[in-house]
Amino acid sequence: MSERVTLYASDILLMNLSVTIGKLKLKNPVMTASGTFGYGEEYSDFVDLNRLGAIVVKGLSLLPREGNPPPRIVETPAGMLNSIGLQNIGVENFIREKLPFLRKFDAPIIVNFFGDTIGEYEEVARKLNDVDSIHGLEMNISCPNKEASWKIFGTDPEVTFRVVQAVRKVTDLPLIAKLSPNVTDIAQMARVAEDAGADALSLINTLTGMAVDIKTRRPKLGKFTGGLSGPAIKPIALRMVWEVYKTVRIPVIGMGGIMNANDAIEFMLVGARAIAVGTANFINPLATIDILEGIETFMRENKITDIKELIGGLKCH
Amino acid sequence: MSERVTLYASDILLMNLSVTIGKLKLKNPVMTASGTFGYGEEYSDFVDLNRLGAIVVKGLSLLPREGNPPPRIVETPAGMLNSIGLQNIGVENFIREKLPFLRKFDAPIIVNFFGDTIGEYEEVARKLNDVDSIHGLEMNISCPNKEASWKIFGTDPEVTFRVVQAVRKVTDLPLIAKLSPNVTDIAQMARVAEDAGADALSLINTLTGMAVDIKTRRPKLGKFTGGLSGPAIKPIALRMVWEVYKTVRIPVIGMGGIMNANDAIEFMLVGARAIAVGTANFINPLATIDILEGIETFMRENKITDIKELIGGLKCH
Amino acid sequence: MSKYFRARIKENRKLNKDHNLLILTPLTPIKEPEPGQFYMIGMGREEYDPLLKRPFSPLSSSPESIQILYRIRGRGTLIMSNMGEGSVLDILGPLGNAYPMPARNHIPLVIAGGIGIASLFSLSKKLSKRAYIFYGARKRNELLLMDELKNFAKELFISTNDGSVGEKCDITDILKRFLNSQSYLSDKFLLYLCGPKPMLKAILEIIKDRKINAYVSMEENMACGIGACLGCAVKTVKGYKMVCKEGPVFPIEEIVW
Amino acid sequence: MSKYFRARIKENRKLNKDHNLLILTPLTPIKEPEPGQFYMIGMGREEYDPLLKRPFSPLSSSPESIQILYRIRGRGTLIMSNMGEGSVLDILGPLGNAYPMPARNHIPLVIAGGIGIASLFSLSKKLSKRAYIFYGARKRNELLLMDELKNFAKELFISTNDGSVGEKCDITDILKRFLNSQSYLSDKFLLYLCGPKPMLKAILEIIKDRKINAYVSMEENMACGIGACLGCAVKTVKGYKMVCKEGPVFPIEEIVW
Ligand SMILES: Cc1cc2nc3c(=O)[nH]c(=O)nc-3n(C[C@H](O)[C@H](O)[C@H](O)COP(=O)(O)OP(=O)(O)OC[C@H]3O[C@@H](n4cnc5c(N)ncnc54)[C@H](O)[C@@H]3O)c2cc1C
Ligand SMILES: Cc1cc2nc3c(=O)[nH]c(=O)nc-3n(C[C@H](O)[C@H](O)[C@H](O)COP(=O)(O)OP(=O)(O)OC[C@H]3O[C@@H](n4cnc5c(N)ncnc54)[C@H](O)[C@@H]3O)c2cc1C
Ligand SMILES: Cc1cc2nc3c(=O)[nH]c(=O)nc-3n(C[C@H](O)[C@H](O)[C@H](O)COP(=O)(O)O)c2cc1C
Ligand SMILES: Cc1cc2nc3c(=O)[nH]c(=O)nc-3n(C[C@H](O)[C@H](O)[C@H](O)COP(=O)(O)O)c2cc1C
Ligand code: FES
Ligand code: FES
Repeated sequence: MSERVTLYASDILLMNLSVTIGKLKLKNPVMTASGTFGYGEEYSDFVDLNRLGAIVVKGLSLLPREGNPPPRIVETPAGMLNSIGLQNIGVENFIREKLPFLRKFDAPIIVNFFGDTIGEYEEVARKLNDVDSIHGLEMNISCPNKEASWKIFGTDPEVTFRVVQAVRKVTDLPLIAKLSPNVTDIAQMARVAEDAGADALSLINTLTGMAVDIKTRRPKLGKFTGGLSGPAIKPIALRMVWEVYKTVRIPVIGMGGIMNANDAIEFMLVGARAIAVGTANFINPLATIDILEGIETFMRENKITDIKELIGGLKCH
Repeated sequence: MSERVTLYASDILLMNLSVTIGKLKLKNPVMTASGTFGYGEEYSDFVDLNRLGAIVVKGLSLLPREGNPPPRIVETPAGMLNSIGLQNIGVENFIREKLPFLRKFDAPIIVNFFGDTIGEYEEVARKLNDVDSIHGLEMNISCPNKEASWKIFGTDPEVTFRVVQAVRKVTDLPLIAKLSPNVTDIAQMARVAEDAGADALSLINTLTGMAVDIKTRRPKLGKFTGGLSGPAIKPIALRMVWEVYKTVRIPVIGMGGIMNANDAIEFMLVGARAIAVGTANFINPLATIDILEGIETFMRENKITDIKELIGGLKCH
Repeated sequence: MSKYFRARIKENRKLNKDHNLLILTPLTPIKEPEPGQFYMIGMGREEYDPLLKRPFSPLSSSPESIQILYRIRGRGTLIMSNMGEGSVLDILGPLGNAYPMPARNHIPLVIAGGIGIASLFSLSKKLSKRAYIFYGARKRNELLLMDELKNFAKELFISTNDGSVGEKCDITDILKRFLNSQSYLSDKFLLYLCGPKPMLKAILEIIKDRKINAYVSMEENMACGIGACLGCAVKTVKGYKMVCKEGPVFPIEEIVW
Repeated sequence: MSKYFRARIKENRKLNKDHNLLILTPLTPIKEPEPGQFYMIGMGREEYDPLLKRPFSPLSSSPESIQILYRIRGRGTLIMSNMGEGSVLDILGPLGNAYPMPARNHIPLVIAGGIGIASLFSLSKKLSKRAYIFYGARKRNELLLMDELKNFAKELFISTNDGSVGEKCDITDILKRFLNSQSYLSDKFLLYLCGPKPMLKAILEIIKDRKINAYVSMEENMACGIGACLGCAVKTVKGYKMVCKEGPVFPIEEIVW
């Protein structure tokens, strides 16, 4: 008996799932996607947060934001549109009200944030930088730039460079730039963010879309357009992660329609060092854990002892 | 009895489904999407081609093309990826072998075409321009540009302008520029194509994506990446058609995931003057006719006598 | 006792063209909901279309059996209506807040429009014989659960728009008459509302000058059901609130229409 | 007589863990297929996941009844296996070319690997008692339709990889022995092949020096099934050909492996 236990334990020991994102070490590659996992506590009824590779919280801004008028959500074929409008409680409320809970768990906390101006990005990052037990920052650049007639930051290479560089200067936390997929050349945007000093890249954010109610002739979303997520976008996300992986040297965090371990492994094969689970949380609140266990099973069945064997393991010849 | 018949006939007469695309008049807005309806004859067992608003044939190049290695098709959630690789019989074989059949029907024939160079675009357009019973040209600019290290024509505004202008100069047929959705700013590309002399725009072409077989660790498509089509992309397509409609004055032909009359009407409400049915043909070979009849039913039920009431009829206040 | 569980369809009874009664057997122990709370129900399938779970308020729910009354409205409920005995659904819940119970001196009035009765049924039962129930629908076959409601009600008022049963009027007309005739009790009435927006707005008009308190169960499209996605916002005087977590039940004066 | 029709499931019989027999009743008159032709079968649903139809070769097909033998391979066939009696499927076909029939002096050899038998079954029947049938599978329960095949065959050779029935070897080993023992008849043999790629390649090796003619039914992912999408290309010595239209049956020497 004791031998069997020993064997089993060494089996586990022999299977290494840890990955590093800059100087941040994750015990496994399964993260949550910002905005789909609240501030963590919402899912703590279902998920043992200790088991997650990292928890990425809902995007924060300097001050609380109200968000967009309803309806904010509409289902589409194998996907959903959201126009939450970046509603959030603001960085200070987060630190005061939400962080103490999260801090109790043995999972790195990565804070997603954004701003209307480069200055706001800097200020939020500065505030977060000084807080204990925040392990990384993810900057969402798929949001409107007040100083450039509300054009999306992340769709202009120059602006992307400037905003990432500005944030880089004010924080020494691992900095992840989250790329917008609504661009012609995702590899270019990735290179720019890398050059500006990002430690890692995450992609994809949602693709802009809309839906119309033909009876009322109105957009189904209160704010007319929204972000498409879910299985529908997975092929696009995979392609973009692959292009970015081939272009940059910093780690890539892949997301977009990951519903199960199979999907997660696809992302790792095209080069994702870690993956984030988004819309899937809504379909199955245990999705993160199911995916983690599915990856373990896959590794065991395929005698893969180190998850790094999967990362970028795509065969193209 | 005779009165009822008269009433019914006048009912039909009172319902106007015709739309104009430049100088081309379509008896109804239901077209086929290039590459999904072969050269028309493949579907003539199922569809009375006479009833279609227009038939858009598979994209032609100067010389026949072999296309890509298999697998060329893979299903994705609510969508499919294709990497046909623009296989086609070439413009001369088309004129000789396929056009005589199509000519017999009372539906305008729109020829989709492309080239590796601006020169090839010109040459194909010139050849098509002189042929009887071709009613319009649709230029596919979502294809690689040999003269710019195979970057996609339609992702660069300047190149788009030049190629559309070049074709414009050699043809007086109604010219439709078919836009690529893999761009940051679809409205800009639309404006450029309009400025270059296009009579109409069609969108969207497929979004670039991929899928991976985790057992073999290979891309599921022989050519690695392919174009995503089907219901999955409809929200993105609708948003793009809306943006373009608000930007240009020339007519817009909407497509991308249209499966039924509801979908078609959504596209018309956001501004599409005509719509094209693509992937839906594979799911239901009668899709074009079902959609046409569905639009008629919707108009009848909502007492809409002219389809133009729907075009751009979205309410946003 | 997990809030995420699977349940087997014991029966999926067609009540009429548009309504089914779903009887489920939970496969693991469940937490019993309060009146007003709801479940997010998924089809338990691998396919991704439709993708999201749908919210439903149980008529009753015990570890042995969950009863859901649903109206076939769109794709999700249509598919649900075709699911057979033995199929397994995956369910999240109970979720959201509950109807606050009336104080001893309150006179509860339950006002349901159409399928709104699904949410108010368990409340009516719990209020056994205390509540005046006002229940309106478009036509006879949309008035459901009548026998039970008669039992639960102190008095049951019925209307249909086509007059096929009950009075031919809006249920709000009956309510108005009732309130007028008993205006001296205004400060004792406590209203519980669930139904289509026009009904809710009409009732707001009726009660606003009378200082009558009312709770309303709101509806919004949902994704997560647990306050994580911020998708089910409803505008209130205190800013946006989440129907799934801070609701679905709100004091009516909080809602900005 | 439309090539696009609906058919009701009369029976969806589980043969074993991985295989079902589907018996369909066409709802409108249909065109009868030739051996080798196939149908594109859709789930007849409104949902878009899975999206595409799947190709299947009928065991038999008449205006009264279509029989499909299928292996549960991925999502589509898994869903199909859960569909109940009475469900209605939508079907396109018959599609593609057919196996050319042997000349009078030919000796037909039918060689099926696994579910490849589905495509060769109707041919075997039509060749009544003329064909030597070689049928290999991984294990006993993957060998199907044995009684019928025994009836149709001049002689039936069986192998399984685990030896649970027939010889424990690849079916190609038996074929090789057969051909060796009758090499004087080489120019009379006409082979019909359907099965996994390794089997087909092994057979190609065996026959290429013997000048034996062979037809092979190819498989590719399909979307339209009628030659319109150019999706089901297979490489041939004459360039890419479409499996759905120019195939699925090809002379083996045409295929570029
Ligand atoms: C708290 C709550 C309790 C409810 N209880 C019941 C009940 O007991 N019985 C009952 O019949 N109905 C109930 N509903 C309404 C029910 O959820 C919708 O009718 C159902 O989601 C429609 O799904 P569908 O797929 O048929 O419609 P769809 O085709 O998806 O859409 C039809 C309409 O339903 C609405 N809808 C779609 N998805 C959602 C969603 N995820 N959340 C909310 N609304 C949505 C949309 O506004 C849409 O206009 C309740 C709703 C809420 C919010
Ligand atoms: C002409 C022809 C006749 C066939 N006849 C039979 C038959 O009688 N019985 C039988 O069991 N099988 C038959 N097949 C194979 C059958 O079509 C596949 O097993 C089926 O499509 C798998 O679908 P799935 O959804 O279960 O698998 P998926 O989950 O979609 O994929 C599993 C595998 O099936 C293949 N596949 C998926 N979609 C298609 C498609 N549209 N066309 C072709 N292959 C696809 C893919 O290569 C994939 O690797 C035939 C195939 C062809 C080409
Ligand atoms: C409801 C919702 C809210 C989101 N909010 C944010 C956010 O605040 N910040 C951010 O960077 N991304 C946000 N996202 C994007 C997700 O993090 C993720 O990039 C995207 O949804 C794709 O992954 P998925 O398909 O797995 O959901 C949000 C997505 C959804 C669905
Ligand atoms: C198999 C296939 C082949 C296609 N070939 C072409 C083509 O030759 N030229 C072109 O402009 N578009 C081509 N397209 C794009 C379609 O015309 C259409 O723009 C796209 O599929 C979106 O519409 P859908 O979602 O309705 O299919 C092709 C699409 C598919 C699926
Ligand atoms: S449904 Fe996600 S917050 Fe309410
Ligand atoms: S499946 Fe479309 S050409 Fe064969």
